[in-house]
Amino acid sequence: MNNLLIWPVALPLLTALLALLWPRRSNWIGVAGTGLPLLAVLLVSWQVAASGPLELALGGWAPGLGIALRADGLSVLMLLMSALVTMAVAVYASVYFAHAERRGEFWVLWLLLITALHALFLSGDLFNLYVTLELLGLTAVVLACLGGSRESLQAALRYLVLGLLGSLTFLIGVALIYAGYGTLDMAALGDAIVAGPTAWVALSLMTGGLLIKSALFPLHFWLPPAHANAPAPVSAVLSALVVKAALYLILRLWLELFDGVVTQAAAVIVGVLGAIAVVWGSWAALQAERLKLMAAYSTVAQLGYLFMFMPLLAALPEGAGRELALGALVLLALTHGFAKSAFFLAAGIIMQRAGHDRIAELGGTARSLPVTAFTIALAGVALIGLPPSGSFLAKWQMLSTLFVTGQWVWLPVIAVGTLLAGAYIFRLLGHAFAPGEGVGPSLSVGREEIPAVLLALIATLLLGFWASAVWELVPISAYAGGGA
Amino acid sequence: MIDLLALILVFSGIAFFFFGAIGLLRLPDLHSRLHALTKADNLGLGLVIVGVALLHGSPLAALKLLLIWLLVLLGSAASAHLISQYALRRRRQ
Amino acid sequence: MTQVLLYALTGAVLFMLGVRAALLRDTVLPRLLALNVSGAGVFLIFVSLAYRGDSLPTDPVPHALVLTGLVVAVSATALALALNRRLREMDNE
Amino acid sequence: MMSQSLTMLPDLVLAAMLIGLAWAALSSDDLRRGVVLFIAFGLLLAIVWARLHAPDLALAEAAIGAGLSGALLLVALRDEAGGKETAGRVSQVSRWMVDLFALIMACLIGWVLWLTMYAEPAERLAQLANSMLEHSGVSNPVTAVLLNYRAYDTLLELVVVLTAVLGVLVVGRERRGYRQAGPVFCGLVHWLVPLLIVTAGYLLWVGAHAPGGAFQAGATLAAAGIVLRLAGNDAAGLLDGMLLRWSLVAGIGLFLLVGLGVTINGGLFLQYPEAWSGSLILVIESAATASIAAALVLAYRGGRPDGWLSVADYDNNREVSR
Repeated sequence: MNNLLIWPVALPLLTALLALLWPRRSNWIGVAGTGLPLLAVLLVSWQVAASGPLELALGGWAPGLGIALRADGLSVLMLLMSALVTMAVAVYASVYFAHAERRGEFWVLWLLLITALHALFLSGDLFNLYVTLELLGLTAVVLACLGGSRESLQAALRYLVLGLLGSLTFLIGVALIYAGYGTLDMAALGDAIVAGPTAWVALSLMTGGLLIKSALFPLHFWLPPAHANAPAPVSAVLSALVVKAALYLILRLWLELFDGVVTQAAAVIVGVLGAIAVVWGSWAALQAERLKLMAAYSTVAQLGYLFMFMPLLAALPEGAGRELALGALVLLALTHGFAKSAFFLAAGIIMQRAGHDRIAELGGTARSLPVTAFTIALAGVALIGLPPSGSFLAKWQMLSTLFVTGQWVWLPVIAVGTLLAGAYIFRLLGHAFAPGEGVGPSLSVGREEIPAVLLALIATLLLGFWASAVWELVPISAYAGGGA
Repeated sequence: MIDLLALILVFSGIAFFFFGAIGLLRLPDLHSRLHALTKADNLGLGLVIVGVALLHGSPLAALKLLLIWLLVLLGSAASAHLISQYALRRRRQ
Repeated sequence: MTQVLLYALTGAVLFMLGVRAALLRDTVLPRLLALNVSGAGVFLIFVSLAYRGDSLPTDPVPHALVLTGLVVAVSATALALALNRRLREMDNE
Repeated sequence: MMSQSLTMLPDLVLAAMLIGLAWAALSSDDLRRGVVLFIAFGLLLAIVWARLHAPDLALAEAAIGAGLSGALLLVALRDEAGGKETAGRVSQVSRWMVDLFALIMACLIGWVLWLTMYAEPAERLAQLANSMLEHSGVSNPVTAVLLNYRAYDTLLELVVVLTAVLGVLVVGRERRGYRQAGPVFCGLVHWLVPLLIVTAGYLLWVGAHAPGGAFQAGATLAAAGIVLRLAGNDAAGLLDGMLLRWSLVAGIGLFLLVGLGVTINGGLFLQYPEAWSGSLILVIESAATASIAAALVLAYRGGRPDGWLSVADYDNNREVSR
């Protein structure tokens, strides 16, 4: 039981090696290798919920000299999201890639991506985080260019180069931290870091690097082409999980390591960028002519909401109020993760049946692919933020935090963003439910449609009803600097 | 006394390197450049290595240094040969 | 201590030189060169932190981190070059 | 004062040369020139590492940073020759903005470094790492950090290498090989390749107590492969088919199995029993050397070899053999 925390990392890695050695069995190995870590993650979450944060000092060395893995409420929620989303997407991908020539390599890289995500969410060491960030970036790049088209290669290459710039910037921040505080262990740093030039410069460098990776306006330009041109299962995890990983790190740094260093001014800058991202991304999604491009722009917008929480969180003193707001942020991130992956999977199904994803020519989708159309509608509910979805509750909490902190200025942004989201979703639904022959006739429910609709149901119903669990888990913190 | 000798050897070796580099920059064509560079560098390195071996004093280290010199000799001879061969082939084309 | 500071500052300058070139260039190979120079700057900062004068043993942790970073940098460079090459092939087809 | 500035002189020269070379490499419009200058920069950096008492890094930089990166960039130049280079215009204003930004950031980073250097005699982790050395199973502190204290980092780093190589394999087919070399080069290769292999074995072995280790050894072995390929051996000494897959997997697989294996009698992940740690580290390093060398050579070959079959190929083979 001591080593519980290594299993979410070790299992996908081990199965990735098996998939590399037995390419012909890779479909089975891939799905099993996604399912086993899910079990491990469920065990970890159960432990954390029952008995508080977990720590594993790798190699038996005291954290500081060695590396510690840590699981607390925030990381468990991210792990659960990534394990559930990857499970559903893996089932979908086993159909999507059933006859693809390179499916052997796909499954290896897929399992390595899961390894990277889980390693990142569990890591308690700054340099180890750099390694996991690089691993995540490289696996995402290779998966994104599996389609092999010119556009996807070009987007993947740009993503790679920018990602390298981002992680180097993060690394120089880590170097300054090591220079100033002499350790890389995040728990020790949470106690040691005090406001001062070292902390400010290091934090801004690390945040800058992570903002590139999480595609905050104006550093978002690489995201739409990369996400829109990847194969559908890959787009789903890129949009739902990979960008969230960088966001998770920003949260960790701002709220727990550098708690007390972050100034309101810095938070407002990030919030303003987030607000611009919301409006610009939603507007671009409304203009988009292709379904997947629309989904990618919508990701830019939804990430903007998450960054708009920053000034709110910075304005609140540590305590119950801030935990409510943080819970809302996490809930919004989770809802978006499930909804967007469902959306991309549905888009992939439509693209496979119709051979294109031009929104204007999607007439007849609802008749020939009723389940998929239903998935899009459900995911749309969550993306707009209508009840009973998790994002509705999250936005509601966000509004009440606005009133508490008196930051009224953000109100119109939320209103405009929600209206625009409603507009682009209903525009899409209007085309999909219109009569027409855009998608070929097929009434059967494919195996690949089920995971998509399940993901959408999680986003709209489950997270809405079980939101209180999120708010209960978030305050369980492994780092002394913040949280509980 | 040995130290002084060693220093003289090292510095004269550096001087060879220096003139080799000047030759590389100033000489007109590829072959004479190669000639200047490889000759001067091999000799310069040899002098530096003898000097360093004297400074260090242990026979094992001297053996290692000698090995380094032989490897560099082999490498530079082969690469000079390859470069000039390539140049000749291009001229013929 | 001044040597350490000298090298650390050199590292900072190298990092920003690389970032600057990476932002200003718009083709892949020069950008990769720039990012590699940037990485070297970061590594130089790490290694200068590890150096504690000639008498004390150095801090091995930054050395190991830099070794890890070096290998990561080479891997990423190799991947970027392969992608770039495939794009070139597509251009020429 | 005089003696201080005299001992500083080599450092000043080195630092100035580093910056000068970097500037020259990055501002050159001729790509080939830039790459060659970058290789020179890497070699100079190796001297700096030696100067800062980091011999492990000096070896690694010369072999990996300058050597293999340089080789990769040089063959990439060969691809570049066919394509069209589009030199984009950057407006004067944004150039000024970027320059200003770079200047400010460099000053800020330098300021923080200056502050931390003079704040207090920094202890950091040096004392701890060196005092635990006797429990680590090796006497080279860098190897102790890499394969014991922070072995998890190294494991993930090997995964990074594997990912990058899979990416190279997925993207396209390998480059054309080179023509058979002439007698002089062949003679050199006959000497050089065995020597490189012996050197790699030596570096691997000596890494436990002196500068060296799996990465330097792997890079040296990869250099042997590259030399072979340049001499006309297209496979660059690599195995084919399933064996290639096994050699890519070996390092990570053994690392992971050892890490999990030691948990059986109650230890934590990667907590080697103290009596065994020296041998376990050597076993892991040997497998890692093979995997690193295979990966780096594949990266140099630049794509998937014909022997790298896809799942579809395997299916077809089975049908044919029936």
